[in-house]
Amino acid sequence: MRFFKTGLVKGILVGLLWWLIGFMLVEVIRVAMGLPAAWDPNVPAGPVAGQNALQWIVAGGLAAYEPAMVVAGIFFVIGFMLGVGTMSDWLKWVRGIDTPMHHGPKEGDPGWFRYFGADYSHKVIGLQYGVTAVILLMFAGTLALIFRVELANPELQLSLFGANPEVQGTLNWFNTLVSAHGMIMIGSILLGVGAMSNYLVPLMIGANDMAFPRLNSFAFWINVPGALLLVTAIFIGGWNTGWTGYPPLSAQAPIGVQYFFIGVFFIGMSSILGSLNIIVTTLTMRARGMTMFRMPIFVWAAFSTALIQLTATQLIGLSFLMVLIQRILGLGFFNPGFPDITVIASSQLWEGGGNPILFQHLFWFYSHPAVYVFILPGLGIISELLPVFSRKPLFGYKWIALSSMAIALVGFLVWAHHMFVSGMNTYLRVPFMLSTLLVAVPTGVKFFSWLGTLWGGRIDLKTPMLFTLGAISVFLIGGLTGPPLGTVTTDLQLHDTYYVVGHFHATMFGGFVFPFFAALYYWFPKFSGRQYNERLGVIHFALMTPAFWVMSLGQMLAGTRGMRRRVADYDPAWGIDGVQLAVSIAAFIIAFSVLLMVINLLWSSRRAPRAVANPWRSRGLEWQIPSPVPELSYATAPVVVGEPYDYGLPGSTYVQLAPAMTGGD
Amino acid sequence: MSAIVESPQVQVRRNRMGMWLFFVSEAFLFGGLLIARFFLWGDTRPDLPQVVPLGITAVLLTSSFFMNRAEVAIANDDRKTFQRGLLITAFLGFIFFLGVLIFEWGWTIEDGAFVLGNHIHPTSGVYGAVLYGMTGMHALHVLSGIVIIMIIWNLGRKGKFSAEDHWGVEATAIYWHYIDLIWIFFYPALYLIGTAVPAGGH
Amino acid sequence: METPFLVFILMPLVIGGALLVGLFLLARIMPGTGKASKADAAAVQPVPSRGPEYVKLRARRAAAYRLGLVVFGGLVVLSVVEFFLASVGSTALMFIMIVFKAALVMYFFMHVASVWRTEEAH
Amino acid sequence: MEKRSYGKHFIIVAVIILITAVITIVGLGRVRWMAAPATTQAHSVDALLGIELVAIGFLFALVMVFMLYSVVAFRRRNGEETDGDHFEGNTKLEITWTVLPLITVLILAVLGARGLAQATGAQADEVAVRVTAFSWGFTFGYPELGIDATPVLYLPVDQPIVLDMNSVDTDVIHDFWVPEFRVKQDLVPGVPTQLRITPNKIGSYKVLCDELCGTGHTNMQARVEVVSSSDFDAWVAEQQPSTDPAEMAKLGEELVASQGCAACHNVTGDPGGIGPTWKGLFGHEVELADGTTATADEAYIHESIVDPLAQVVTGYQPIMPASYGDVLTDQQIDYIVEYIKTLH
Repeated sequence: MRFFKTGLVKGILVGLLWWLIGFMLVEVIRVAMGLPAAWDPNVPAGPVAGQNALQWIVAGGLAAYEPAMVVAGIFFVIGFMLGVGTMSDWLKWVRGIDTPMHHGPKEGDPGWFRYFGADYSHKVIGLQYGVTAVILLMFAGTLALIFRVELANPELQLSLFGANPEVQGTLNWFNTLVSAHGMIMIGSILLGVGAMSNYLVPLMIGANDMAFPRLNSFAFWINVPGALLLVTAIFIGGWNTGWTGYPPLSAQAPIGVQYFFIGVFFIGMSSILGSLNIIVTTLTMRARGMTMFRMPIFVWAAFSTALIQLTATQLIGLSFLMVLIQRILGLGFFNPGFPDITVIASSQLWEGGGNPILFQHLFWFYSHPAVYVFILPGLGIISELLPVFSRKPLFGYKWIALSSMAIALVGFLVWAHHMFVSGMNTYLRVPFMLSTLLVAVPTGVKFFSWLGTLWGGRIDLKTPMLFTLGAISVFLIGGLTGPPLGTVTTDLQLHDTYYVVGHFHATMFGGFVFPFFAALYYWFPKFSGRQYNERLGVIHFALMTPAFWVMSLGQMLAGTRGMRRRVADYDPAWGIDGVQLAVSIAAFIIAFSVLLMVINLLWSSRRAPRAVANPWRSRGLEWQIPSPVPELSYATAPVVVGEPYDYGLPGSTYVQLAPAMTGGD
Repeated sequence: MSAIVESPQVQVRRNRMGMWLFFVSEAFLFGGLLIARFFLWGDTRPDLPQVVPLGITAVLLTSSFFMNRAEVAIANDDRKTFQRGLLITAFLGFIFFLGVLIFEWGWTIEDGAFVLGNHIHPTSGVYGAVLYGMTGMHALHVLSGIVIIMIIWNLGRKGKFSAEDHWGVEATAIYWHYIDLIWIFFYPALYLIGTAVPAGGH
Repeated sequence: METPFLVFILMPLVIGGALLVGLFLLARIMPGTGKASKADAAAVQPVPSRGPEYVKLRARRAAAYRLGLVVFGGLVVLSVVEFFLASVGSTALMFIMIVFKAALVMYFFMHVASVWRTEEAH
Repeated sequence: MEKRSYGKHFIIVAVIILITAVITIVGLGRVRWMAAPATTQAHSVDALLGIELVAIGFLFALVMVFMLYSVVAFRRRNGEETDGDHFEGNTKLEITWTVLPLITVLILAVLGARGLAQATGAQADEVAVRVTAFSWGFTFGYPELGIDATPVLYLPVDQPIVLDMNSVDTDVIHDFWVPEFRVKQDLVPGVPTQLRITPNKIGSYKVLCDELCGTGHTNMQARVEVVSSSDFDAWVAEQQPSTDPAEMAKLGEELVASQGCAACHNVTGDPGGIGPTWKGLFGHEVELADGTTATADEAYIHESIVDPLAQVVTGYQPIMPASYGDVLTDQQIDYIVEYIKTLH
């Protein structure tokens, strides 16, 4: 089987080997220092009578192994990266061997082989990102379905993984599922954003690849061990902290939280490196004649996104790292009372003083702008597709472009609106309320400009356009339900209720999921060379959009009535049983419709009729070259001579693919 | 199958921009640590001996000077000074690293066991946490810097790099200066700013 | 004494040491990379060792080294001043010193200006 | 391509938007969003939410109608291959829809700040109540009335209350939320917080923890009784320490129920629980994890509650939270011991 020779498999095998090395390293050092190793009979390491292994892990039994597990987790990532082969060029350079850039599959390998290993072409990497994103999306969605079954009725019903529903085990599993759903979805969205940026930005600006192809490959592959660790975390005790991982709870949570931290850390590293690549590519590799204000609007969105990712992501890595070392070393950043996890019991100097609120400041400094990381590319996709399917210029191009930058910048100043009731200094509430509400202004500009684009067009309701319009309607719900959370007064009631859940899912679906699906359908002919099944696409839309409205509005209603976030049970007296059942059913419909899309795209990529080169009559640069894109996208350097969205202006062209031009940059 | 050939100048320009973007990104990491320091310590600091930190600061500053000298040397075709400068830099960096680990953190060997001297501990509340967290994160960067310098030294020994083509040296140099730059912020924040709070009961 | 020691001292030393040793071993073992090959040596541009070119080169080197020394001297002076100014107890003053030092390092050592310079000037 | 006139379209759209907006706003207003309010602070929250619902209804109608109308009126007819009208934008319009939302947002911010001041501002003649959260429950103390720790929050109606809140130092972040009271506040270890309420409706409510606090988060709640001031005085008089064993055992049983002890310790003698059963515990020998034995007398049970990890019974994980010593008073622990004595 050739599959077992792919970089992916090699990465996992080498990663596991390194995992073992890391684990043993710590244990050997412990033994050498005269400390009991983890397998020492005096360490309460094994299950006690009446416990099976899973119950033991759930009860925190792995805690004795914690330092070894943490080091092993980090070693696993290093080993995976070495095994997958994405660092081999750098290691050769370190040894003084020249490594000329190589594009295209290796001689003798089948075409699919390169998709499972390190490959430097941005088109391959973009598809790798996309497929991984969809896999993670389906995995995290399945987790949501499990706990939606629990929530469809009041009282506790599910007995998960052998945990006894009579005791707290079920609740721990419930919390783990909620946390894992949140964080793996976020990972999936980050990968989806990476897919769109990586595949589209070089094509749209007329470049043949990203500025740093090797770094690009590295940035993709480090997501894979990160995601694997996140999934592993569920099964080594889980973590009951929510995706936010607030200490002191995360400092006391089961050991799964450590793999959650490490996984997020490396996915964040991917964000940083990938966005660095996007920024340099956008700034230095545009085609001749493409000024900043002649770039396709999606490139603007990707650029603003990259600016946020590059800077803010460090803070989530830092905040999780601080909890991680607080757990294994006892550095008391967030522990006011300093519980008895100290390794050096004799230490009486400068006791205590930690502050849990510091974590929330550091955490939200990333995690709020992260929301704009998720939605800005999606809004860019909406702005990109509307002109094509309305056959009209984008209304107010510069305003939309600059509103992306404005959202990115204002997004840095609003983090504390997640902390209105957290116990931070109360006088900070009003300025953060004002800055939060200000985000509505550039977002409103986008909405009105989209309406201006639609007005008086020749609107063609193909599947990508349907999803674009669906995205506008869903994002509208998400946007309009924001101000009640942004104004402190109403937030006092709504904070941390299901209303927030409804609002957040509306922004995520409207800002990412719908546009991402639109993008998948729209560029499907570009990367596969075939046309998807239109009827299945329309059915997907017709199922998903109403189901989502029911789900989101139902969640909000449940929240205002008193349903809290992240609880497995609720009071039947609130009269939300029917709403909860409807939300659960809607969730299943959404899941089914997504499955329909996956089947459609998989089937179409093999069996569907070949697509014409430019099925949407788009003016975009990427549609002027053959589909699927050849290995060298632009054999002749394109020259931009006009505006990108001049539909309906007779005689105008955007780009000339000049015959045999030399130079570039 | 065709390779995309860019002129080396263009690629160096991109590399340089990428390197600086990486610095901007890292600045947020260290900035977060500084914020933690001011959030948790306010205008106080632990009352620590002043001589050791001043000494290791001087060592790091000197290493930065030799790194600069090495880079200037290769840019002016002076291979001998280049190689020697790299070695001195790595050596001084290692001294700094050990200085933090052994003198600053106060590890000593007593009766065959490693113990902390009469000094602040990692578990000493927020003072220990921030001090060890910040110096530790910086030391990690110093360690990586030393490894990279040794790699560059080894490549230089094999005849790589010239006045025209020495991006690897330049990247290493600005990375090392960046580490120095971080310490320029960390050193006063940890040892000079704020009122010294004497140790509690021990 | 256990875990902090482990992570703060032994782990960095072990990992760093292993990396260094590994790199040296690789450099020795890998075929064709142990010593500078003749092709590599031939590729290196000849550096003038006498004549007017050499004099010019020497002058350029000396000027560049001198600049580094002057900046280093400035940093030393600033550091000493900073150390003694700490007793004044003014945080703002310390920040001014930090900014001065950082500006020196970034401008002269890190060549921050070269980021927005489009052409190479050696 | 000829320029079309959009006058007719604009008029139709405006009319539909108005009709839809009215329907949406009325519809949103008729939904029973929240349980009936029970504090004076609730007024400002409900009023602002009402204003926001009107704005939401109008903007929703505006964008949706505009979008759907465009899709219907400007759809591509069969076989049509022409492009739409070429207009790239309108700076005046863009400025208008930048400035108008800006003004709206500023007004909203002012309203929000005023509402915040009303909902959290200090009041005259406040009575202080101490709220302590732990994993996973609440205790309430009345320092001015000499009541140390009670599992149920009794509040006299129409009396301004200031809640001085804290989570146990070694514990995690919790939250105090009564949906009918409309205000909430986190309880953070090491960072004292405050919340002000004036209950104005007699009734029984529930405090919910609204900050994920681990395994028991779902069930972390406490009862709130808003009572008339005479009932409140009677309740205060009841809260004197009891010495009658039967009554102590009864109070102990209530405490056991409210503190969640039963989650791990059963009283049926069933051996499969997370912690040792209490049936027949008192007076018997127990085997400890370190191999020794101990007699389960008053002192042993007291210690096992305050410092549960000191003497772990063999066969059980040392996972009982150590926070009960901070949460329960000695008096209350005596009640629980008295209750365990009755379980033969």
